[in-house]
Amino acid sequence: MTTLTLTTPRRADWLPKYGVYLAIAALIVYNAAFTPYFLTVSNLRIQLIQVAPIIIVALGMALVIGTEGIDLSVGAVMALVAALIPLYLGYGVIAAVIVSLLAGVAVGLINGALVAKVGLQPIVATLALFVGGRGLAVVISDGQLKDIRNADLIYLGSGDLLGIPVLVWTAALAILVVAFTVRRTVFGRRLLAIGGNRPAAELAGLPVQRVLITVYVLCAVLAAIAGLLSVGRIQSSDASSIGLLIELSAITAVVVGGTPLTGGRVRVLGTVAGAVLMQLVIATMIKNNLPPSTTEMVQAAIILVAVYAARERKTR
Amino acid sequence: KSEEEPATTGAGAAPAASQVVQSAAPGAATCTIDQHGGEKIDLKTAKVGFSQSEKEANPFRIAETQSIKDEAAKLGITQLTTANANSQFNKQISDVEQMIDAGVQLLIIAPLNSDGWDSVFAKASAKKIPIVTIDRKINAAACKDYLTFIGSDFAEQGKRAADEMAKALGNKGEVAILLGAPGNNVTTLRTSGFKDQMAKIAPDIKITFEQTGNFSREEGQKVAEQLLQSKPNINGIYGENDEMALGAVTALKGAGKKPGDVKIVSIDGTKGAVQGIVDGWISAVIESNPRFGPLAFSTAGDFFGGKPVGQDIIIADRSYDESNAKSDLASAY
Amino acid sequence: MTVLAVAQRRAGHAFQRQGALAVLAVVVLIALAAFPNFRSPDNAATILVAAAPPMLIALGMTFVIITGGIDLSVGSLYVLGGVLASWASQYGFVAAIAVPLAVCGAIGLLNGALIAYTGMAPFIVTLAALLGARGLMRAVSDEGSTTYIVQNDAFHTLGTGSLLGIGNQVWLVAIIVLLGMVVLSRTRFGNAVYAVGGSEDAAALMGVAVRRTRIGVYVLSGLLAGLAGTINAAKLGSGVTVLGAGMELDAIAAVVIGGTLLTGGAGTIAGTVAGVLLLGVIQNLINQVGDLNSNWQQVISGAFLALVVVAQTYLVRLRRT
Amino acid sequence: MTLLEVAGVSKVFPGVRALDDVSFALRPGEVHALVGENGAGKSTLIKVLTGVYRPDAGELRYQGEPVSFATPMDAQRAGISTIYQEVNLIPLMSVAQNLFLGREPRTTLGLVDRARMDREARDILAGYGVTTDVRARLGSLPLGAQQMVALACAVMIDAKVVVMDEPTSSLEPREVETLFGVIQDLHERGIGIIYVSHRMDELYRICDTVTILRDGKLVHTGRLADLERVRLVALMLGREVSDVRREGFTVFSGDHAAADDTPVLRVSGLSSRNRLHDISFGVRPGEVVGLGGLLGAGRSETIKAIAGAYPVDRGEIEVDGAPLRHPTTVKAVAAGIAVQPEDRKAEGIIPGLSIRENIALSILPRMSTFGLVSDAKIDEVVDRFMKRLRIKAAGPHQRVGDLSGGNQQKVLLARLLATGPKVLLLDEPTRGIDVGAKAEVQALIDELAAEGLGVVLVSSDAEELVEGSGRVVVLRDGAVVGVLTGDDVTTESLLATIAEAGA
Ligand SMILES: Nc1ncnc2c1ncn2[C@@H]1O[C@H](COP(=O)(O)OP(=O)(O)OP(=O)(O)O)[C@@H](O)[C@H]1O
Ligand SMILES: Nc1ncnc2c1ncn2[C@@H]1O[C@H](COP(=O)(O)OP(=O)(O)OP(=O)(O)O)[C@@H](O)[C@H]1O
Ligand SMILES: [Mg+2]
Ligand SMILES: [Mg+2]
Repeated sequence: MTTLTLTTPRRADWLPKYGVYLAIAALIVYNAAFTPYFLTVSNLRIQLIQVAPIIIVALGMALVIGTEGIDLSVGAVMALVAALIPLYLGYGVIAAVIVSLLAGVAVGLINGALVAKVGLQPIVATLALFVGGRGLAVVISDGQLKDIRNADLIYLGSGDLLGIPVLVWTAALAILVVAFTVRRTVFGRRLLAIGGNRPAAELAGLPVQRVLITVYVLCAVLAAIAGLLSVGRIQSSDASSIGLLIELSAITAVVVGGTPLTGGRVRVLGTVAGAVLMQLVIATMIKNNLPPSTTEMVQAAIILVAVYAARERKTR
Repeated sequence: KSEEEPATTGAGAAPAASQVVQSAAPGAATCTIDQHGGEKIDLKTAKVGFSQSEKEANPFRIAETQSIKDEAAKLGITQLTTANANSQFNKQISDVEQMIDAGVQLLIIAPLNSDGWDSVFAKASAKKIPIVTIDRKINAAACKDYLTFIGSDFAEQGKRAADEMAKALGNKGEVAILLGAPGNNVTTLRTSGFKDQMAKIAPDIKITFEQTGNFSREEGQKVAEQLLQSKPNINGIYGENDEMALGAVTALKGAGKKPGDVKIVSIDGTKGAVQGIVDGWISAVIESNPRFGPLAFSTAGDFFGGKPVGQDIIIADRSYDESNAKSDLASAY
Repeated sequence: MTVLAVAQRRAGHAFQRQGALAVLAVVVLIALAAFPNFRSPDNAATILVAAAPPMLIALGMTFVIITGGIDLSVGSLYVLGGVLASWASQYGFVAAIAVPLAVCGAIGLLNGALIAYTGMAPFIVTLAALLGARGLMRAVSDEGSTTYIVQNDAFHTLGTGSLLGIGNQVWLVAIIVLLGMVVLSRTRFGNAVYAVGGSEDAAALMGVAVRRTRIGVYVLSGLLAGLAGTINAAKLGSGVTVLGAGMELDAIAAVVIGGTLLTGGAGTIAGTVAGVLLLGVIQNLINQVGDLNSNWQQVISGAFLALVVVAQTYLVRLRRT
Repeated sequence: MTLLEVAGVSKVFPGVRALDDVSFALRPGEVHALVGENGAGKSTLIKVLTGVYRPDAGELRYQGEPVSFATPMDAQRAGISTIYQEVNLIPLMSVAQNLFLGREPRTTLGLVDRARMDREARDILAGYGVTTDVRARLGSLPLGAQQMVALACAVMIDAKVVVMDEPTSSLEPREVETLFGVIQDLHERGIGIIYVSHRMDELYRICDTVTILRDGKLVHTGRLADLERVRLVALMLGREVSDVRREGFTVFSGDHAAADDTPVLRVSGLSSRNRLHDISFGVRPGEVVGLGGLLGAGRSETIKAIAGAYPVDRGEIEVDGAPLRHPTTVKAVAAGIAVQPEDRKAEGIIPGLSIRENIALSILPRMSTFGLVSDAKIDEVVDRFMKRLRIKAAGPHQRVGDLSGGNQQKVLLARLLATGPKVLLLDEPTRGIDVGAKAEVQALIDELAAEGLGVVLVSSDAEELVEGSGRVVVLRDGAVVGVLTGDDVTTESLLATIAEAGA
């Protein structure tokens, strides 16, 4: 009896926390056995490069989800950034970076104001920019895909620093910053409190509106960074296709990583693991030359299994 | 301030190559206004509706819409309404139905999909409105459901791409296909044309990889990266459009390959891809000419004027390779 | 509480509920004045026919959202339903309707069961179903390259025919919407839907079969999405595979514009009907303006969406003071 | 014969043994009191009886048969109906819909017969002294009326057992009398009643039997009349009878008037929408000002308006001489106002966060340098307050949502006190708190006032209000109808003022 009560909660705790890592391990083992050239540095490199932008976006999404929100406009932010960069790249990469960040701030302010001040539901507030943002981006870019020849920008997206892609460094930095923000800062704690119970946070005197707006700005800025780096990586700016459907990938990564959509909790490393897991699934499908039908059904199954394992169990 | 355009692509305003009809094969089916029904009208004063399928966000669609508008302006047609379905098929159907309600007398449609036009045909034939479909064909009866189709033969494009690929590889090697959007007729035909021809002319070329890049450069690059990593021995990549091929070029650069290490053949004929031939990364590009304006309106003019018009007007697409890439670069779109 | 106060509150509720209807009326009046082509009866019929499938999807979504859930899989189920209906039409009228409903209903059941029994978030379960159903659709259509042609005339007529000048499918959808209203407002199931969305814990403690209700709404949503695909296939005459992207978000937007709270517990079908029609009319108006670049169209749609929702929020707030 | 009984039930939550080998029996027609400190396990026992929780061990018997209820619905069908501690109805649905949820009368077509439902609901509620538009949303009713609806809901079905978990905590005196009438009626019809309350007077008035729980264990069960009041309290708290007798039941010192004349809080002409009209009063440092009135009098709104959480149209608020213009919650807290809301679950605690995070919530800037939180500082504060308020928990990292109601309340108070406020606004601070904790909270209020804080106290417990406050401002329909001062602060004059104003 006593042993039972001691072990049961532990097992119940273990799976939700580490299920996603277990799934990653299982996929790696499978690939090591069946996919040629899988356990190579070049492969690690490619997977990391491809997943880096998703991780960056997912981190921002995790913060928003921590406040019991959601941000559908991240793909539109990437498109806006892609449209703006060619216009300012003539002044050098710094100008392009600044403009990208400003675009992120602007979108974040709009989303944040709609959520915090007007009081719209996050999904609706960000739906407007999801619908209109990319259209605006394509208008700005005149529908033209533009090749990027600025070496500095290409370096940001495709270059290496100390043998590791700049893109991966950036993602790593973003992970550290977000993890630190959530765990150690006043802002992080407030964010979780707001997600946990907004009226209570308000009565406790927290600057709820300011925190919410900041969260949406952060999310959009991270998306803008992802957009900037993606432009450098693809070496062209295509407002119509960059970041298409990335909001769903990001949300999936966050949720598969064990962050509940009900707010009040953010799992930063889980989010990273969630993104990596989905990347590995896609890579496995491509490398084994499976058709889209199979890929999609397998993705669906993996999302369900991962979220099932990570779900909150109610005591009964 | 935008980035300086390099001189090579910015070179002047060379005349855009307009479409040429491939072959007026003798005995090919034609259609007259008597066969189709309806009355003779003056194109200049006619109400014309143009329904575009996808956003004007890639060179092909931009050039196509622009060509229709330019030609209408040139001919003095003032009552041209345009709509864009933004890749939503149901929207395209209701766009066209709305045009019919508004009383258009000629419809030019760039269909998103080849099937599913029954309700539109029912409505248009009740008012005897001729429909000219461009770039993608509709699976229905010409001269009855619709007037005529003007466009490329996508399977033929795939065949020609296979010819170029076989030539570039010397009839042996491993080839990967970057597929277009799944379910799209263009994808289906460019794939089957390529595969059939390859099996016929170069059985030693193995197609070992087929993954969709959704006609986008980013996804083309991602898929190509995975491909190059797990199949380092690949010799050729067939991109079902230029964008994916250019994505593959970026992937090749990232993987440390040199121009020509992996042969790339693609379809469309955008400036970027033709420039890719000049730079040595791409072996050949099969053109798919989007400038439908002149041909579409001249066909309609002939039809309203009582002359017979072809039911299936296939245009002659050019191709680019290293022999003509530099000289013809300016005429790419 | 005074009679006056009661009357006032009633009026307030009605206003909140009919906010979308009011906006719709204003937009339609402006359109009637500004665009001669908008006035034709044909145009109205076109709008209604085009709104028929989204109306069914939004109807199911309304039930789901009132329980506090969300269903992202409807777009995929819509395409899947159309493909299956076209394929099954070779086996007759009944098969053409029964097969898509059975499959889409089953996927709805799976959604509902997972949500009700495992406590997983509806957003993520139905997101998985979005992928899974699309995968299934591709699997039954050779990766989307095979388009099945409708081979049953009776079935085809369902989509193309009309009665008293109004398309068959408009009649069908109108009947289903009316039924939906009755179910939501006049049955125990309807009350349970509101109760679950209002407070799941309280509903459970008060003896509402929470799980069964949850499963019920997802099955309903799946069935309606499948039926929407089916009538659309009947209209198009084939099982087009390149449909449905973003359909779920359109439906959610329509429901929200209609005044249904995403937090659950409140909402009406009349509002949803107004929401769907509003989106349809806006689309129609953008086309009436004519020469608008496709990208501008999206900018305008987005701005309009924000405008309507913000306006509604303020209207509701105004009412409270 | 027993109607409902359990033998040897245990229930373990992560980190807590909420019930440990508890046995309990209820006979027909019996009103059985279930008492114990906060967190003793009363609610848990009830939830085990009604199928919300499955016990880890033990047997449940109903009418002599062993049973196992899978869901609350099963229990309800079998004839056990429950009024849970927190009002558990659906605020967005109409009163009538709530009342008939799941058993709506239907027409021959199978559709809900709304007219009949509304009519019957009106009749039933009239029997409980509730006259309200049954088609109004339940959430628009005062809490007390909601509680009466819940009661009607529970009694309406053909129950053999009715369980009431603190039903009177949000009822006003008149409603309490109605409730007791209902209980009397049930008692006569041979229905068994389990009654949980922290109010001793009530227990002795209506209950036959008592079962006392402490820390999840059964400590006593027997006839209530045989048990002296002090002894009951002693058993509950696990202390000696002599200790309890010495300390007494109320700990208010009775001296709440302050000498200092400059008010720390001054409210003048406060008006808000249609709810508050020209409310003025002042609180001097060291003074406890009570806000009296019936439910719906606008006490909560007054408090929220001062705290910046309810829109103010006109009027002035001054804290320590400094005007608080366009108050927002952020400004109010910064100015030194701390508010404890009435509804702890919805507006007070953050259930998913730990005790520690909850306590530190309002003082994060002080616990940090350059936006970085110092855990050491927080631990020190949390530790201090957990000790001072005697918060019973597995540790500072336990989720607040898993605590018992009383301990949640203490966590909330700790958060307020941690801000070092000048003015405390307490809305029903002792609602749902056991005698032990109640005394602690009351002592704390005294102590804080003595330290120079201004306290505004709202309480539906007239005795508490009168004993705890130096002055009582009586509200009705959102306006001040009287102020009791000095020797006038008595229960009698309070009730008289309320009644007079009502006449
Ligand atoms: N769902 C839960 N998960 C974990 N612990 C719980 C849960 N519910 C109750 N507990 C714990 O079980 C113990 C008993 O709680 P219970 O709510 O039964 O107390 P109570 O006697 O009703 O107190 P109160 O008078 O404050 O309502 C407490 O320590 C509480 O923290
Ligand atoms: N006449 C009324 N019309 C609409 N809502 C009312 C009315 N009276 C009370 N309410 C609502 O009922 C709820 C409870 O009333 P309120 O909080 O004002 O009571 P109170 O005087 O603060 O008493 P207590 O704090 O003891 O509950 C509030 O949400 C209030 O808005
Ligand atoms: Mg309790
Ligand atoms: Mg109150």
